[in-house]
Amino acid sequence: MTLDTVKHAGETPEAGLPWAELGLKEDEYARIREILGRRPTGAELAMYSVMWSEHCSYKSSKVHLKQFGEKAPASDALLVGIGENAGVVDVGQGYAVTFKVESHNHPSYIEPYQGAATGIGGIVRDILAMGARPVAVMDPLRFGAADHPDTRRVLPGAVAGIGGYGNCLGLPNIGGEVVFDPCYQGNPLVNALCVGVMKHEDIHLAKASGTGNKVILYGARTGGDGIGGVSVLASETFDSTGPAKRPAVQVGDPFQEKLLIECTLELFAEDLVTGIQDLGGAGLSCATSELASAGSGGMRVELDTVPLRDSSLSPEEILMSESQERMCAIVEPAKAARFLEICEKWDVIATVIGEVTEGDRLEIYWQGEQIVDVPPRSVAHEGPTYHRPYARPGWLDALQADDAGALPRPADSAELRDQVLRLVGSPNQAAKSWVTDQYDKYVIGNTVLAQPEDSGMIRIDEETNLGVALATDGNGRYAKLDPYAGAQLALAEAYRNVAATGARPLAVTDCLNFGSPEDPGVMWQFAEACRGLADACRTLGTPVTGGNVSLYNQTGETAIHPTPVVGVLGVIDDVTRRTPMAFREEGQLIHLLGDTREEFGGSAWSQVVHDHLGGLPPAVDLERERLLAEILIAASRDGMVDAAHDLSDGGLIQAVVESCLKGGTGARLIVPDGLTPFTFLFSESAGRAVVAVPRSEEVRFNDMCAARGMPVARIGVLDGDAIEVQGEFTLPLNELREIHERTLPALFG
Amino acid sequence: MTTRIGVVTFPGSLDDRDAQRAVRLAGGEPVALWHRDKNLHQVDAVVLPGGFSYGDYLRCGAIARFSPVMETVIEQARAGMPVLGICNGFQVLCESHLLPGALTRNDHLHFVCRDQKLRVDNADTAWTSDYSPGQEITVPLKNGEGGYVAAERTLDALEAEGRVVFRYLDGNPNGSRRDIAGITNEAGNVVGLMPHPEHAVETLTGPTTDGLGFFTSVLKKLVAA
Amino acid sequence: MARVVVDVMLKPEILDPQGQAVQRALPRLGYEGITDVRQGKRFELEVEGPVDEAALARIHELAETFLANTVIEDFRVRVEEVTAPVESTESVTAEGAR
Amino acid sequence: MARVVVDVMLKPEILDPQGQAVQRALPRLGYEGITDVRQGKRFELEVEGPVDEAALARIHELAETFLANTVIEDFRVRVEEVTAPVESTESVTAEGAR
Ligand SMILES: Nc1ncnc2c1ncn2[C@@H]1O[C@H](COP(=O)(O)OP(=O)(O)O)[C@@H](O)[C@H]1O
Ligand SMILES: [Mg+2]
Repeated sequence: MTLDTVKHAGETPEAGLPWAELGLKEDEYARIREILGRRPTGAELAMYSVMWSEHCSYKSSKVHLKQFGEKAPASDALLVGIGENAGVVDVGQGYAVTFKVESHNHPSYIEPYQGAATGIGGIVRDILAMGARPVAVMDPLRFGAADHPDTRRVLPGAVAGIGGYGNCLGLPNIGGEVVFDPCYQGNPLVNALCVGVMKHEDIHLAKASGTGNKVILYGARTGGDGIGGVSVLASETFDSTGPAKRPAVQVGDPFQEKLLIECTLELFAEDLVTGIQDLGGAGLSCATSELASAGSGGMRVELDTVPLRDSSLSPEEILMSESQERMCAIVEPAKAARFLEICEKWDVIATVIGEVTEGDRLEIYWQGEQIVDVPPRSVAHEGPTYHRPYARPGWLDALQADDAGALPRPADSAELRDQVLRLVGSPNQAAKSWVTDQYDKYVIGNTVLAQPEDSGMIRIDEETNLGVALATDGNGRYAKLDPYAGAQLALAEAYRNVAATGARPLAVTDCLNFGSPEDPGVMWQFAEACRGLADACRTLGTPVTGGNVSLYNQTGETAIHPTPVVGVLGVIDDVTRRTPMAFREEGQLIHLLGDTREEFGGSAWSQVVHDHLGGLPPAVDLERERLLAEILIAASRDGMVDAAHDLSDGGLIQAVVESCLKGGTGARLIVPDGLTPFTFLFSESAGRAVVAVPRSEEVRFNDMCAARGMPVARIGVLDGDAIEVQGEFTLPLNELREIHERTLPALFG
Repeated sequence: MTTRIGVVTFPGSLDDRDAQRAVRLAGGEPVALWHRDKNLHQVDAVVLPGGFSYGDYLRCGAIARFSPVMETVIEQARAGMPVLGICNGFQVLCESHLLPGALTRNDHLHFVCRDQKLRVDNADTAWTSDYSPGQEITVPLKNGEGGYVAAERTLDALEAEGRVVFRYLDGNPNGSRRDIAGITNEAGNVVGLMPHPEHAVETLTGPTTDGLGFFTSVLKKLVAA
Repeated sequence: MARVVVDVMLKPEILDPQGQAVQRALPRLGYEGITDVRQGKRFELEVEGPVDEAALARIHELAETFLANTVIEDFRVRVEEVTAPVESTESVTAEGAR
Repeated sequence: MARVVVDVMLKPEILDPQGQAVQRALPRLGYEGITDVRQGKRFELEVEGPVDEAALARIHELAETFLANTVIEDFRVRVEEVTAPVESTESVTAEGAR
């Protein structure tokens, strides 16, 4: 086996390299040669190919993502913005919060348990790398049709993996989503969100500075995980006798990650870390090049010092390995001994693999020979940028013209009642406890609200009761009908969910799940969703702090629905005043906030009853969303409501059923003047919520709404053990509960 | 002088801070104990908290049992020191043979997290004297391997000697034999259970405050001693 | 009645956190000289009727599609020599190394 | 270098929910004639030096105190005939029933 050193590359300029197999385009390869002034070595090629991949370089998406920064609203709260491992938000009292959502879609399809588990592991390390203690996770999920055999394989595995990893890490799961739609068959979406808390002064960044500082790799040993593509290099070009195929599957070790968390937090506490980066996609290639690129100097790494799980790995494979549970830190020489001591305390393997150098090159050595000598920025931050063509798809006009408002509506009260039952028992609207009961929501002892609630809420400070609330939402059906509006509706819903619990929305993270960017129609959806989200964030004053793009979620020509998943973080100064969603107290009055219109495009009703998708999604009114949030927050602060639940998929009846079942109290509803019972129950107009108002507060509450110009209608009263829609039907709570709760267990056992 | 209650942290312990908080809220002084340290630092009682010690990879609690701190805990427990094992801590106590039986995979094979109703069948142990016999309490339950099993004659003996301390009500969540949620040793100083009383000590974060009684029980007993 | 055993082990290149946890604990327990530990699953299937080629082929298929996750695991099917029911600890001790 | 295998199975009187789950799924998958399934663990220990009586006795003790919980599990220790590394799925197929 000949080692492809820099020297060797210089001497053999014409040697053929498998750049195409590694996914590089001809002009990209030419650019690498130009940057280096010679052909790349195998190791360099491996680094460039993976760092310039769509996943790492955002080459198709970044021209559109730019808007999140350019249009970002002025916000005093943003301490660290887009570009770092995760954004950091000031939540007051000296605390900062960092949060981010990421996708692990493809790995979760191949191996649901490990794919989903390592999705949690990866996002947790991102949060840890910012200097924060991870305090909670969430899991927005999308699967194919609920009764499709592959869903029976993917869902239980993914849920067990999320639980298996998150529970073992000791992070409460405080919310998420479970959505079924045939468009996700073969392309399930497993997104994972983590939130962490730190003091302002603890913020850490991924950058290597200070000549002579040590580069320390710590955590798990490096094995052959997730390096499928790069083994081409090892097997075909340089070492034809090597193992032909490496596993693309990464296996997680949550115990190792738990040790990594505790160890890293102790390293932070003793101020031993100058710069830090987690190892995720692209492994050491990414960590070393990003650390060096963001820092002032260069970096020299002795690759053969990396502790291996599999001694047969080639240097290229070591650079590419995506073995989990590893971190890379930059440490002053005087602090290195103490650093290693703390790692030893936690049984974490730590190795000095190199140091920060004077120059501006990233140099990697293997058995004394130089195999990489590159400008790190060219690898990490100056990858290719594509301006991919995009065009509004031709089919959209017909889809939008196919108005859901024209679908047959229930003919009488009996049919209306029947459709309500079908709705609340449909997989998307049914109770998700089969999933969420597999997640520990109590660990750490700071969970104030968790599923099923509008948002998860975590106490940050036990003395002052400062807390944060988080919700994630995304409706691919709306986005399919109109990606600009769909992205805004996703934001609006998450924002509303946070406000419903009494917290003030502050900042946004997003995971943009789309089909192939090489399809101009998909690219248009992507561009529209970005534009919509950026515009809405500006209006609502909530900057995007970070996120993730997942493209190529498609099988053949068929892409998933465009699915922007939006996470909103809010702050609440006193978690004891949280507003839960349960309707409990008989006699309290139910008020509906907002305007109800004839809006059924993309609705749950149109899907469940007519298997239909067409028309336009509900109208977006961001000023109304902001006003609604102010009302909900003020009502929480002044103790005017005992419960609140936002309206989204399934409309009013779905929300009332959920709140009544949670609180164990029934309701009598009266259809307001000017609305048909059907529209009242099933419309999905945005900007609405229901609240339970104690009688003693009604006047004050109504006055507040009137003063602020918020439409409000008293629609009923909490009473008995059934939901009665006056003049239409009565549904006993136990019948509703049975139908709402049996669906997922019946499907997944 | 406050009463010192040690809470052991094994690698992979998760509910250790929660147990410390519960001790504090009950009026005791929590003392963090480290798995590598044999010294119990003059604590008056010990809590083995929930979590996944050593990843729970071999069997839950199997590796933790051999840690240095457990040498002293086992010795002191035999000498009468109150020891409470919660969830993973219960598993460690069984693996250490301080309590009989074993905890196996839930019969439905899923991890389950829910609020669980229990009956206190023995209100005479070091950790339950603040409850009344037959009292019903609700505390969180969260585990993947919580099915209590033991030989028939061991189960009969536990029943006969009144050593079943807690039983599941309203549905057995994991297939435990005879609905057993927690047991005690003959002396009544060592108690283990799968549910998590330390997560039911504040109305803000737990379903109830029913779990506080564990900690007030042991504090009273120690002050009286 | 015959017993067919299916052994399922993680592929050698796949991380085995369980085996590693056991191995790391060994020195503390005073065991030296064990250089690697892998932990896998063992299925014991009691089969009615003769275990002929066809039956074994079916079980092989079962192992491949259901008992093992061949993305990360290898498996092996074999007819168990011992046909007695699983030994109690006592008889195991007798059969053990002593 | 030799391999010692420790098989650990739940005692027959202990409920085996994993084995039962497999068994319950069999008819749905179209498998008949399998009357019982038990799922246990298989440990593969790579031992340095000769696996003599003394070494086996040590491993037996390790199994009894650590690898198995004899309250609920039985175990068996044996030296593995095959000394090659775990087979890939391909070679297993070859070794299988066909
Ligand atoms: N995969 C999941 N993980 C955790 N919580 C979930 C998951 N799916 C749904 N939930 C929770 O169930 C509740 C109901 O979900 P959903 O109806 O989607 O909420 P909403 O419509 O308010 O966004 C919420 O509290 C949500 O966080
Ligand atoms: Mg909601």
